[in-house]
Amino acid sequence: MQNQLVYMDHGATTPVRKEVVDSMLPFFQEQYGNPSSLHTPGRKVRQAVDEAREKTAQALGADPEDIYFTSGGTESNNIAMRGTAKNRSGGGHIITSSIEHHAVFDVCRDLENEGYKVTYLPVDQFGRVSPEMVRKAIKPDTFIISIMAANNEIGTLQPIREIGSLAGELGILFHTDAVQVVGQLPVNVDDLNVDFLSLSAHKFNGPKGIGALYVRKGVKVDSIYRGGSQERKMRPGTENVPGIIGLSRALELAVSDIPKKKKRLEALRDELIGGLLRIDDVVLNGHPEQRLPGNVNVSFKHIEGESVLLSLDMEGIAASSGSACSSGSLEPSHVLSATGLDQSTAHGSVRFSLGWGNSKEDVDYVLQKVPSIVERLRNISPTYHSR
Amino acid sequence: MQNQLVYMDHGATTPVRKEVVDSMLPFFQEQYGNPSSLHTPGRKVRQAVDEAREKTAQALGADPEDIYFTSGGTESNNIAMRGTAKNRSGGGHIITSSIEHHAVFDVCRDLENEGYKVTYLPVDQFGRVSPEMVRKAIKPDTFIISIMAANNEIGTLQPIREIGSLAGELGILFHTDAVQVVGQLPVNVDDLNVDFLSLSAHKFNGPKGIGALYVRKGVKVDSIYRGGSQERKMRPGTENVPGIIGLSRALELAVSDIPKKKKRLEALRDELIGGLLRIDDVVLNGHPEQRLPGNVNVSFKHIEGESVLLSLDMEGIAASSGSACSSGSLEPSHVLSATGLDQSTAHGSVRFSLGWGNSKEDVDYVLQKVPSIVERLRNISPTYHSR
Amino acid sequence: MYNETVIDHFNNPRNIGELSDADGVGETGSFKCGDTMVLYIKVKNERIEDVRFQTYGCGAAIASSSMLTEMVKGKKIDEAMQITNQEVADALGGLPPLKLHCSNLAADALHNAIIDYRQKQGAS
Amino acid sequence: MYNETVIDHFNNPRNIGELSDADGVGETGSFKCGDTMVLYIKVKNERIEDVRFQTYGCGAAIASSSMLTEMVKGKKIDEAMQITNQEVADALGGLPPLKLHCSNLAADALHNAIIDYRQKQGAS
Ligand SMILES: Cc1ncc(COP(=O)(O)O)c(C=O)c1O
Ligand SMILES: Cc1ncc(COP(=O)(O)O)c(C=O)c1O
Repeated sequence: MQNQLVYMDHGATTPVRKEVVDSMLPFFQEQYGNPSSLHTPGRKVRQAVDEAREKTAQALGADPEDIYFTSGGTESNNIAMRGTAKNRSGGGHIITSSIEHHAVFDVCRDLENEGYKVTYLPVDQFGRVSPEMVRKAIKPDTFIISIMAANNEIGTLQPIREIGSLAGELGILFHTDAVQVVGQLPVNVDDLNVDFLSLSAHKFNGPKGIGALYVRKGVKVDSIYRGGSQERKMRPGTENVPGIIGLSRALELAVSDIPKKKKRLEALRDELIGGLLRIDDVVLNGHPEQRLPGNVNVSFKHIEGESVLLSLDMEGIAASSGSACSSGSLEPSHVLSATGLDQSTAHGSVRFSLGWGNSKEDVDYVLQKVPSIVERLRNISPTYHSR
Repeated sequence: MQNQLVYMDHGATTPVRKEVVDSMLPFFQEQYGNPSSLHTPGRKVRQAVDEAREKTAQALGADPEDIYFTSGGTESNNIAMRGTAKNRSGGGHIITSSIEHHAVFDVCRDLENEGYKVTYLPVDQFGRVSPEMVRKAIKPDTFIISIMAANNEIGTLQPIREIGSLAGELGILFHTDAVQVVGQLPVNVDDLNVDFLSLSAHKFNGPKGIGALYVRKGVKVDSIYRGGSQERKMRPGTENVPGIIGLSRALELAVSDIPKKKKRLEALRDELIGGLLRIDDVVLNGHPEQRLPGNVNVSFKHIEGESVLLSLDMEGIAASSGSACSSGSLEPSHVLSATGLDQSTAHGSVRFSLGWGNSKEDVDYVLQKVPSIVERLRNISPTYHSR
Repeated sequence: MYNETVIDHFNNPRNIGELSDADGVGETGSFKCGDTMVLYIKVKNERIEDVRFQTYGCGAAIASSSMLTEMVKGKKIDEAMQITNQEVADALGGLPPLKLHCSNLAADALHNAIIDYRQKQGAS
Repeated sequence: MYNETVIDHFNNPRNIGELSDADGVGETGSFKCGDTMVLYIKVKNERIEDVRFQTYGCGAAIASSSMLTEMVKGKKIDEAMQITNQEVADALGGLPPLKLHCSNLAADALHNAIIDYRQKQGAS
């Protein structure tokens, strides 16, 4: 055990930037009013929330009134999918991919049980959905398409713009789970032609427990629960004011950093990928180029991901195997299976997700430690020996 | 306009205590790991979340595994009501009161539209539900009773223990929206015999955007949205870690302060009520004794609540008229109407809700300012003159 | 929420009270939010020579009433009859959207007062 | 998640490798999580004289295998046959609940190795 921490799990969550914490602090003890209140302390907070909404909208090229703050990416995805479905009596058809996050995937499964039809589009070996496949899947009663902007495990970027223009052409609603992309790559809702876009602050150095859903003006979506009239009844409940302020500040900072951050992370990413692939029997998961700037996902054959993580952890390296959210599950990742990876290679997958804080030294350190970890575990493994 | 702020809107929200903010701070920039992650930084955070769950459970006399963290009181209420209903195919009967918060009331309305039957029990002039009425309303297919522990507008406390033992006797689930009570009065889930209990941190000097739902072991409730396996799938989405830590710390502090705080607030409350009732044509709303320690709700006849609030605000006094959450609405409060108050008196209701920070000087200041405000507005009012 | 003009009219409403010798009295109200306004006018040579109001209602209602009285004092009744609630809101520099519907009814009270005056004239 | 004993056995697994002259070889695996274990035993006078393992799997799987080899070395095979996966987990000071099902299969591999040994004996 040692103390140095090389955190390479930014796909799971990120540290909150100091500027973001600073922006939130006044809203705990000083500006604590309820934005729904009529009095001055309440109205001041309302104004701050309005400004945060404007900032958030601006970062996405959206109108402030099209932004709804939620408790995170999961809730945003649920509102977009279930809220849209609820508004249609008598079922209909949904198109999504086979590699969505559970917050989309599992809602679709539920909707199937409730009588909706769902097409789960396959992906190619790199995890890409093809716009052509989307087009072919469309039925007369298709009412929504939901394709994630980038996959959280393997980092593959999807052709959202192409799918968006297809959806627009045919008048079908289009949702993208952009939780992994917002703050990492430029996002413009008009450019992508999306009707819904989900994001979560803790993925771009903002606080946990706050997210947003963009809903294009005129698009009807029902809330998934009831209460007061906050967020125009789309998302009732007293607003998480410090969270909203933090989200907007984090987004503003992240977006303005994109030009330099993207280049830097891509360089670190490619160096890490290159180094890892120099080890025997290691394969890259996801797309070689169309991938998130900070995402590295490889499979170490003959060994199992968790044991690698554990060994990395003991060297002070924080990484993950598949989605952090499903790490409680024992099933092999549905994402890796969808790319056609055999089950045992899928079990050996490890994700290193780089972020703002990572340096070249971090990459070097990881590349120094990984080979001996892999060797040690392979020495214990029966499948390595029986080759 | 003046600068002094006398904040008497603690029923809407409260300032976060310094100790609570301090407890949250390490979880932004230092202990930022995702509690679902396998690595050390993640596991440390998981441990902190576990401890917070224990603290929260302890404050309610509950088992830690029966506590689910949510995004607030609204979501807790929605999970309890809709999550229970979802689990019953083929409808059934719900008993609730006519003075519930919209986060219970509006879910019941939805469920009615979906084929469930709902009885909205009347209340007496003080806003009390009678256990006898509950008993009479029970039908063979009644599966849940939901009665709030105290009303947010008029502060009336309900006979929860009596209703709980009734529900227990008959094997019917019992939910209480205790958002206004937790941290103000002692709450023990076994003593009250509740199966579900909702709370929201920002009502007891904790942060906004975090709440909890107690669910008695063995009681089946479905989640209202889908995603990862957080909170045992009851409430998926990356945990709002700083919020959870803040909630548990705020609850711990609030509960330990109850003995002295309750007495203090009751004394201030009664002094304020007494002083306000000395003005002509002022009536107390809610119950004279069975009310929240900090709740004062009066109607100033012949004048309208908002104009009083506005005038108070200009003297630096923050109060509210009805529920802050519904202040965007123009309808007279459903709570006051349910107590049988005539509409025009209902329109003149003002709530002063006292909290930890309020002093005798605050009460004196309010009592010094209110009479002239009322007089001024009555002088403009046609109904006052036409008496 | 309210701008400074609204707050000023709410805090220092002009022309409040009754006119015991009014030539016309008009009333209006919103059932929904309970607001009620009574407007008293004194007419001379078809001009509104004096005007008073009493209002039960929120800040917007009181400010609208006050602003209206300022707008009509000295105006010909024919012209006064043309004033709309929207013009009152505009003169106040705008009102919150929610308040436009129910609290901004002063022009209606005025029109009723003018009608009352006309009826009384016709009757006499 | 894992206690110190587990981590120790994961980090410094005892008795890893193959036994080229094994008297019995047992294999087991979890279809669900993909874990696989192979156990080799050398038997003398009905006692397990030597034991080796190879494991593909998570930390719990590796640690369970390692712990099991320590538990059975020198034991009579009849006694060894009685060892349960639960006893292995207990010897490790406990495993996370999720890991009890699929990663804690070393005793099964041992039983299979003993059965293999018995069969070979019967055959010879
Ligand atoms: C692609 C994707 N969608 C949705 C989510 C859910 O976001 P949150 O956990 O903030 O609710 C995540 C993160 O876990 C994600 O990576
Ligand atoms: C009685 C009651 N229930 C539920 C709520 C909703 O809580 P929150 O706004 O934190 O979701 C409130 C507060 O507004 C309340 O007073």
